[in-house]
Amino acid sequence: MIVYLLLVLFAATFLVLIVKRDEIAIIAILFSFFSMCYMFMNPEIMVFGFGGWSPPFGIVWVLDKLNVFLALLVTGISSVIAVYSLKYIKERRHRYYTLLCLITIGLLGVSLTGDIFNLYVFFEILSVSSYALVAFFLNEHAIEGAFKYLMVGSMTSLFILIGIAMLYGLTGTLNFADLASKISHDPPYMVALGLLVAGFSLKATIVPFHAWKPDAIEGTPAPIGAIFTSVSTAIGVYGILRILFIFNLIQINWVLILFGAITMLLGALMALVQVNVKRMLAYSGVSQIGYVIMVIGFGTLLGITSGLYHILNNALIKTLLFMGIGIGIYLTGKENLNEMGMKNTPLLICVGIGLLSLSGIPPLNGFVSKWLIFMASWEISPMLTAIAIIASALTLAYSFKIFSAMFLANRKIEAKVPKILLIPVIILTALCVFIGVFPQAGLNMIEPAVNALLNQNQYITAVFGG
Amino acid sequence: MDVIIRNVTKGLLPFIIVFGVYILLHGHLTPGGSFPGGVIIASGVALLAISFGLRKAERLVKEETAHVVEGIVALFLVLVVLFESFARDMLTPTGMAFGLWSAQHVLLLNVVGGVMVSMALILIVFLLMKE
Amino acid sequence: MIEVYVGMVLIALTGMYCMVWKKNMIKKVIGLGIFTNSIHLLLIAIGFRTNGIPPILTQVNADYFAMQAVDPLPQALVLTSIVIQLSVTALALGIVTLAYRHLKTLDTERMNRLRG
Amino acid sequence: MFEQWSLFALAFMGFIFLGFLIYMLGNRKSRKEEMKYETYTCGEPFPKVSIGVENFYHAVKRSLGIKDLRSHHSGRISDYLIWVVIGTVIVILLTVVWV
Repeated sequence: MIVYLLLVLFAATFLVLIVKRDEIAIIAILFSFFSMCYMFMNPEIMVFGFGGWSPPFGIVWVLDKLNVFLALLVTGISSVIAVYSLKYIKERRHRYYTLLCLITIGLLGVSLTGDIFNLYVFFEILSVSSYALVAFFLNEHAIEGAFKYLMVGSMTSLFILIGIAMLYGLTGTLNFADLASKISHDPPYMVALGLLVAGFSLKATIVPFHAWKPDAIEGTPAPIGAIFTSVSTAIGVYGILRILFIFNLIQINWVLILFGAITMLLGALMALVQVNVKRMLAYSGVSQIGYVIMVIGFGTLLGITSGLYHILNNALIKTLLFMGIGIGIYLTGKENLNEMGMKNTPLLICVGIGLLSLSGIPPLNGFVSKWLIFMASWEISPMLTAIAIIASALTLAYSFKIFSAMFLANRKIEAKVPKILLIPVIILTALCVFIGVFPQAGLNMIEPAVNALLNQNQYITAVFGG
Repeated sequence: MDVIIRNVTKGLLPFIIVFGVYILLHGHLTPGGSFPGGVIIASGVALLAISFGLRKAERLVKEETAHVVEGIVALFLVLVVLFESFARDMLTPTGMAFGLWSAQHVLLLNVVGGVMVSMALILIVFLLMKE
Repeated sequence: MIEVYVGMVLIALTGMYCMVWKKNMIKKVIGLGIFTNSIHLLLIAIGFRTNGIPPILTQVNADYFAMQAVDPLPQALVLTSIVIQLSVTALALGIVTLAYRHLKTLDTERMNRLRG
Repeated sequence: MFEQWSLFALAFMGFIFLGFLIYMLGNRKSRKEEMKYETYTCGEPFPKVSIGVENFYHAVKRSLGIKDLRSHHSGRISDYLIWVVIGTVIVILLTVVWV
């Protein structure tokens, strides 16, 4: 079943290059999104063994609630971006869509797999296509960002590989469920855990590993920046969560809380002083992931719920903002905030809502997850709540900077926005407002995922029983 | 390149390619398979390109051909997997030790994947040598 | 057996040193290759068994085979990892050539337009 | 957790919309009068001013902490790789010690 989904994406990857029609890639990505919607409706944990091998020996893909939630998010964001890019990318579009299909395969594979080496393979597919997409424009900035990302990224991928090799040497298995039942908490296992967490935290951009992100995003097309700040970070956080889940260590973890708090503040402070739009949003993404990492470190029910909710909201908001600002870049051709003044009412409303939501103003989705985060951190320590509120205030400050530079500037360009660029932005804005007004709808999506994450035995029995 | 390498290449090139094809075809029986076989074939072409220059190598495989063949062969890979999942028993039988015509679809997968790998590597070599 | 692990750590440290401290782009890519190969060595060493036989089931009986054959899974993992390594290296070299075209140098110290 | 929330949010948005409406209605009349007045300085019409992005959070930018942070993001790959290596070592040490 799931094999055909992969085959469709894989075939689309090469058909785009041969037939030179971009619509194929869009249809394939949309197809993966709708099939994930269908999978999401299914209440049980589904296990697919590749090649007819039973779980501990063959590669399995496990569709538990957390995996499917993430896959839904990933394919949804990818399909929105695929539609948007049809107009945004002007040259060499076939190669762009090939790489976009590959990145979707990588994201989907990482989020659905139940085998740790398979996870590494898909992670590398994701990484390699990301490096190529960073270099897409082939100008000086793009090449520089791509080289930095490639060096840092491949180094941490190798850390992940060392961790996997150590785990295999210690336990003799690669399957998540089998690993979970064989793992103990001795120092060698903990070294492997540290290596794996460090490797995934590069994609999630936790502070000492964050430096590649603004540099890479400054040279990319804006929709790819959206993928990096929203979905790719979600994959990184998922990796950390899944590794902690395997080690049965979803409990209070001061390492993550410490790194999360530092990430939150540093990202917001660095975003405050940027002049380039994409760079500012990249640092903003770093800051938002800090919240998620901090609340995941609490290990409580409320903490994990708010963390996953913030991943969802951050993905929606960041994609909306990157796309809205991408329209600005498309119209003006400039990325410096000074030169981006424009006059366009629908764009103003959408980007304005996105910025308000980013900084957590009440009737929007950013507030909902931030409120949950404040409540979760209040249970642990009021100090952490204070840090989160300070970071939130800084977020409001840099959001205002973007808004003022784009829409309140003196020099204004009056330009018509192409419809195909505006429609995805409007859809995402509507989603943001909807989740803000009916937060229970988002919570209903996340609660099964949190339950799946906190219930390790259920996962193990589902994999070996099915 | 100097005379020794040229002459050695002239002599060895057919054998290198035949050895690659052998590794491809026996992937399900002995160590090896699509990737090593493809790499050996591509390394033969790369040797040709290094010793005689790019133009001579392009007489064997053109860049555009490699591009198109790689894409089409990738689609074949999809077809093989589809065929495998629908009609597994129609293919060759399993479990004959050292019998070439065995192991179901693995032979097909190896050949298709090997052609894909070799084309991709030839492309990489050509593109990097053009710089 | 312990020598292999010590050697692996030394090679990995060499690769990391080469990636971190060398200022030439090509040398950084070479360092990446060294680092990767050290991990391949680790993987192979995990599957190693003294006096082992190749993991191909032929005429020998199954008990002897299970006792003596080396673990084939790490070898498959190494092969997969080599493929990934190849694509990463090819992409890195492509990016290095483009960077040389823009910057007219391979020095990474000159590659700091994006900062702050 | 959010039983009353939707009602509140809708009311909130309604109030914002109402305020916007009142603002628009009130603004409609005064807009004509506003056209007549222009700001004059030294006998010349004063142009509309807006703040450039560089000067937006000027004081923050000059403060020592931010300056230090920005100078550490030097854009050199070697620095980033050193951060990654040191960060990994710290993460491993902390996991072994604390967990």
